[in-house]
Amino acid sequence: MTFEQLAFYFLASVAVIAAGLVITVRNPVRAAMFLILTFFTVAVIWLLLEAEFLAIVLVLVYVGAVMVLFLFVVMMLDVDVDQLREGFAEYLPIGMTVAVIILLQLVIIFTSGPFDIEQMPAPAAAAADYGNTHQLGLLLYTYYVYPFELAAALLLLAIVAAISLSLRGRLSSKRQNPDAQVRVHKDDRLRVVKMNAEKQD
Amino acid sequence: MIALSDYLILGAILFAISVAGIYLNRKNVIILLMSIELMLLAVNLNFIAFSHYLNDLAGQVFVFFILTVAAAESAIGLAIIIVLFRRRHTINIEDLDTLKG
Amino acid sequence: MFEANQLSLAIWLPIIGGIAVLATGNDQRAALARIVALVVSIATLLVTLPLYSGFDKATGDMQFLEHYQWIPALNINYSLAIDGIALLLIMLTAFITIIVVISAWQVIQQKVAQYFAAFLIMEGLMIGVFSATDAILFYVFWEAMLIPMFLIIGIWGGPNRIYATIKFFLYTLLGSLLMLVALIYLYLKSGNSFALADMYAVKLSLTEQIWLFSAFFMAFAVKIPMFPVHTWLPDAHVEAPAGGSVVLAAIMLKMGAYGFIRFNLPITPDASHSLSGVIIALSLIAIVYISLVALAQTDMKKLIAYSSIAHMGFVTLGLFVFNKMAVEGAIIQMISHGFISGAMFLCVGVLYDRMHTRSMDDYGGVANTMPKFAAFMMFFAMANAGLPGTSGFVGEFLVILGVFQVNPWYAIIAGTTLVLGAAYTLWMYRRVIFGAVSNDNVKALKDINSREIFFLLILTLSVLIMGLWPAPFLETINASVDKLLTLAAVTKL
Amino acid sequence: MMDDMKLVYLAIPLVCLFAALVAGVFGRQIGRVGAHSITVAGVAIAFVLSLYVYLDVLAGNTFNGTVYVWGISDNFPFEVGFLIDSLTATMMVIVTFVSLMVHIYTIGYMHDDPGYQRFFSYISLFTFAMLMLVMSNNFLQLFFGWELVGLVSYLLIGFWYTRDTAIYANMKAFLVNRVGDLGFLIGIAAIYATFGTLDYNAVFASVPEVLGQTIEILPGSEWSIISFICIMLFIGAMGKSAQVPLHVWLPDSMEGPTPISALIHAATMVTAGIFMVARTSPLFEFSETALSLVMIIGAITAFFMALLGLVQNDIKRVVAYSTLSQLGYMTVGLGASGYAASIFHLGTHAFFKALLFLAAGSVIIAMHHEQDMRKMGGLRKFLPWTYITAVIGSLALAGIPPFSGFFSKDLIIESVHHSELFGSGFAYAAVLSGVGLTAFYSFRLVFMTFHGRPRMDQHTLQHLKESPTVVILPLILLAIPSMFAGALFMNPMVFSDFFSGAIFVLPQHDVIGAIAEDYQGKSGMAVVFGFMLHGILQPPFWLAAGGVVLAWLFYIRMPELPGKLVASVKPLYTLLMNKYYIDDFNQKFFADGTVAVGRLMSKYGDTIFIDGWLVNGTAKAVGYFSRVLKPLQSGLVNHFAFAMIIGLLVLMTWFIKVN
Repeated sequence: MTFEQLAFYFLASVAVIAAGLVITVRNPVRAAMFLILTFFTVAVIWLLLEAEFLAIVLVLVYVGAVMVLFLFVVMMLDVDVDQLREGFAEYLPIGMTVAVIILLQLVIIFTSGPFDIEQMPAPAAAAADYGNTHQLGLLLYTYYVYPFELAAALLLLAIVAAISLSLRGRLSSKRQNPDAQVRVHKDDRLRVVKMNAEKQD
Repeated sequence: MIALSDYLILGAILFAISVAGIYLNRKNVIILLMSIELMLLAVNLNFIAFSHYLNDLAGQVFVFFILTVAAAESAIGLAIIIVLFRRRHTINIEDLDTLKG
Repeated sequence: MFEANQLSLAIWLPIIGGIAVLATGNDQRAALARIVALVVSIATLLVTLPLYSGFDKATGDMQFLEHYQWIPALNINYSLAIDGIALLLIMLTAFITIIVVISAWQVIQQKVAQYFAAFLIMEGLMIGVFSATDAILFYVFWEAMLIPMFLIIGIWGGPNRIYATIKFFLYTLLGSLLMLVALIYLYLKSGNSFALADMYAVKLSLTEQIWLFSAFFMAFAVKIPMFPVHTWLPDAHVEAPAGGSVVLAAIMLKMGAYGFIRFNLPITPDASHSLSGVIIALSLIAIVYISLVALAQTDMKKLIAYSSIAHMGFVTLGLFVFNKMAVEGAIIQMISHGFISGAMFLCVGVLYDRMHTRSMDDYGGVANTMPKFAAFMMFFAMANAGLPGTSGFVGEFLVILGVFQVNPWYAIIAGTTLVLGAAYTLWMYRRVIFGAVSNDNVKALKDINSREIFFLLILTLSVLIMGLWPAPFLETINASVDKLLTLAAVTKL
Repeated sequence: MMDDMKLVYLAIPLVCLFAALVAGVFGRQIGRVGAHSITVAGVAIAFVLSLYVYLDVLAGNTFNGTVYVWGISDNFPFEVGFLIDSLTATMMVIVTFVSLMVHIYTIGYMHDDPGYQRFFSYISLFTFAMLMLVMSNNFLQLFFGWELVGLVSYLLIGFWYTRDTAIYANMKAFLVNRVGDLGFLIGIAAIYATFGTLDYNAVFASVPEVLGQTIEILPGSEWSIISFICIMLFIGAMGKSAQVPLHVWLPDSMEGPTPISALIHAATMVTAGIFMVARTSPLFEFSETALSLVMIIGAITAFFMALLGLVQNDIKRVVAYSTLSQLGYMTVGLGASGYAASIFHLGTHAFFKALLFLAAGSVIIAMHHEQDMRKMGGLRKFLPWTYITAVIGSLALAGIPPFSGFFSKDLIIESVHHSELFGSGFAYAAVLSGVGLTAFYSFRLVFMTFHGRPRMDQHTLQHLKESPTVVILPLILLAIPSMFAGALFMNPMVFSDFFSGAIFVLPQHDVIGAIAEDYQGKSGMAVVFGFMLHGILQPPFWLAAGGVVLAWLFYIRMPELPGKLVASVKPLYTLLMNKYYIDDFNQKFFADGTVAVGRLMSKYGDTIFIDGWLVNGTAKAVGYFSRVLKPLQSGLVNHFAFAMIIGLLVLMTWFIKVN
């Protein structure tokens, strides 16, 4: 067993156990923590696959930003955990059944031949001056430049959407409505009432 | 050497776990979102493994985009959860059945 | 430049004009919206005039051809052309739109710009339907036309408008989807061409023809509407504002018959012949049965709607006996019905504006307070009953003469409209207009103003001219009908 | 010269139309005087020009030409044109003369009516329509005029549109006429299908070519095409000329103002059917079936309607039923191929019946719009002119020589006598007994109205006075031809070949020729006197005289007799009073029945079956299935997710199975 294999199996088992804990622990904070652990281990596995850039991105973006966001939210909301756990056991059998069937099927497919080491040997290690980030950058900024721009726009949109969704304006704040102000008409402001003069008693 | 199938099976296990997570935590939206993240992670793993074994960077580009989308999705998803909690004081999915036919 | 694209001009001028009307903004600038709408509608009529003067009546071929690529991948083209039949219908459309704009001048007070814009855009789309010679272009115009009408009924309609619009929309959509299927089938059969001329040339077996005929029939029969798919019309008319009813009755119903002329007869001639018995039977049922149903109505608009169905029965009857006189009569009936039904709905609109009820029981003795109106309505009622000297007579007369040559019984059954048509029209007239003043609301009625006189007078003159001298109309369609009958006579087996 | 005449022909109807339009559209601006001036002037011009045309035709000039092409369909030009011959010219003179009289009379009769201008507009329009009808040279234009007179008749019966009875009557008139028009239109269609043309002369010229042709209307029974055409045309005539069973509208049409009853419902429009049959004599002559039908229908009308005239108490209705009966006479004459006699009777009848109606109108004015004869009596002292003219009219109607009605009626009776067609025996009996009845009811009218002791209330009695000059003048002008027209025109119109260019009679049907044989070689006055002498010796005269005497006996001598007689034949009287229950039957069966069927169809066909079952049924079916499937949509996100995952599972399983 080479070091790589050893590392892989170790990391894989950590990832699987952590993932299992994500879905079973009571406390959402802990779940988030285990998810972070999963991400970390998987990032290292990606390193084994020579995807250094994405491994770093996964750690920086996911662990650094998204999971922190998760933690914020979990802590911000005063959630009654017990109530949310109701029926956990009730759905255990069916959840496990479906998961196991899916797993079995996938395993059957993956071990059926074409993905064996014989059929698909690992590529030779890259040259010393090979830069995964460099190559990815070349591809992203040339061939995939439009999707890349779109992704950027999507992120911007997500920021705007998230802010506008969660921004709570004060209901009592007095604001101007310029549209209505422009459209206002003389008759709306002033009413000339014609009436006969009445004698005061 | 580690076979491609090993990576794929790892991905499959992670995927299956996240499926089970969706079933088990059917009330807690946050855990649900986490399960979805886990699922995406499993898929990403597959992409990168294929990219490596086929020696084609397109797979990694794809992962890059999936990460982008997933980040955007979880940002908005969490924002929605906050708004939801503010309105309903719960994040129990079973209370959210306005789409009921 | 305009010489080459007259048809496009007639289509897009009102559409762009309609958008311009929309741009005038909200109801505070309603006056501007009205004027722009009137100018655009008149300009459209002026644009269609050169079509008539430049039209070569001697030939039945398509004229004023325009052809541009639209979606080359599917061989869909923006191609326009008209023959005499389409020409008359286009001019009718432009004419009626002006009337509608004038008639809505003071009546519509809410969302004015949108109302006029809807009509102008619809006008352009309807002209598009009449001039498209590419099946997909036709289909696009055909479906797009529904949207403004849907909005007109749905926004400015009566209390039960939602039911009526949905019924209207579903009915027509059901038919037109089948038409799309038929068009795609023909596209595949004709070597990937949506051009009507290519579809005319396709060889088809009788079974294929019958299927295609049925698909087209569903689309067009709903539109006409023929018995038994007619029940959307009374509801739509009842709920529509007066202008909507006018356009619906005057032009939109003609599209169904126009579809028969453009699609069923030339594309599936053998099926048309073998199924003509069914169509004739349905037409005769429409004439007799619907007239009887009309007798039972108490709602004026419903009654006129039913009378429209009965009159359109003459159109389908005339088209499917394959006799030239009958076909010409059917086309004349289409034009004439455009004037008369439009006028009748406007008359009801005039009353509705004042009384806000369409039930005949709420009226009685209107002639006492509105003598001028009573005179106009008498004229249109008589035209509706097919009195000679009005346009209503010409079509019915030619159809009966033509049909008699095929089978006397058809003519006799169709002729009962002479009695029944007069019965329901005059009964309505009697209950609404004649008699002593029945209640205080009638007593307070004011006679029609000069604007109302103006548009009723224009329609009166149109009906009279067409009734006393239909020669120009007949002359325009003569060669086109010859061509149509030639196409319908050649077997495609 | 010819072009000048064309202008004249064109001017005759158009001047009436112009006057009608001016009076109708600008009635308020030109005022009452303006309205009657322009319309009277219009009709007067038309009358003078018609006379000129008549003289021109007498001089031998006929005309047949197109005014304009109405439209070309199927390469056949439908034309609007004029055919001017002796028949047309005669009709033109009659129409314009009676119309002129009525116009003048109306000035007095409608003096206080708020719809004065409208009325003048209508009657001028009517004159135009009637002229278009008689001057036509083709069936299309004939139909145009035919329908247009129907329209004006509708408008005029409903002139007082606030009266329920009036607007009931006008709709009834229009619809019953439309039933006839349906037949007429089918007849025209058959003519076009058979001859390929609608032009009179072209059609008549090719009649012999189609004699053998048949048409299969009912499966298995072949009809001669000519018979079919003629019967259909005659159905049209039955509507317009009020023949049984389409006569029901005419008595009700008396709801219109009296001048209208005179002009439209006595003198002109109702004779359009007679005119049409005479005009199409070249067709009818070749169908003995049709001629027999015409004769039998006419005979039924002549006799049974005269019976109804006996029991009416409304002065106008008596005259109306007498009109029906006289129209029956004319129809019988047509059926016997005595076209000339019928047209002759049409002319004399136009004069004396218009006279009677106008006289009745004069009485009605004097009685303050009371029309019940039981409340009249003794009026001759108060209304001397009216009385004299009414008596002249009644004498003419009763057929007492030398008044005009005698000649024309006797000619018809003689024609029937000579006819050998199927049904002529029955017809002869009917018209013969009709003569007695006619004399009886017309003098019953005279005696009840003008003689005896006054039965009106005091107020009316004190205000009785003779009508104004504008009313009396037309009475006198109409009384003159009522007296002399028969004697003057019988020889030149009937016994000469005056109508030979317009009316066609087969030699074997030539009843007029048979009558004329007796007077061969005699000169004008000798023929008239010979005919009178001959007539006095015949039963019709004695029947007429007997009728007059009986009326005198019943209503002057022994006024208690009618009551006793009525009591003794109570069922018959009830039957007559209810007009043979035909109106009730029509109302119940046709009118109410049709509406009831319409309601049923509307309710069960449209509302319940199509809308309820088919349309809403489809919607309900969709709704039902959606309700069945609804629980699947729990609205819970995780359920959606479960569904997705299970779907994924299934797809994957399938994928594995395939590979």
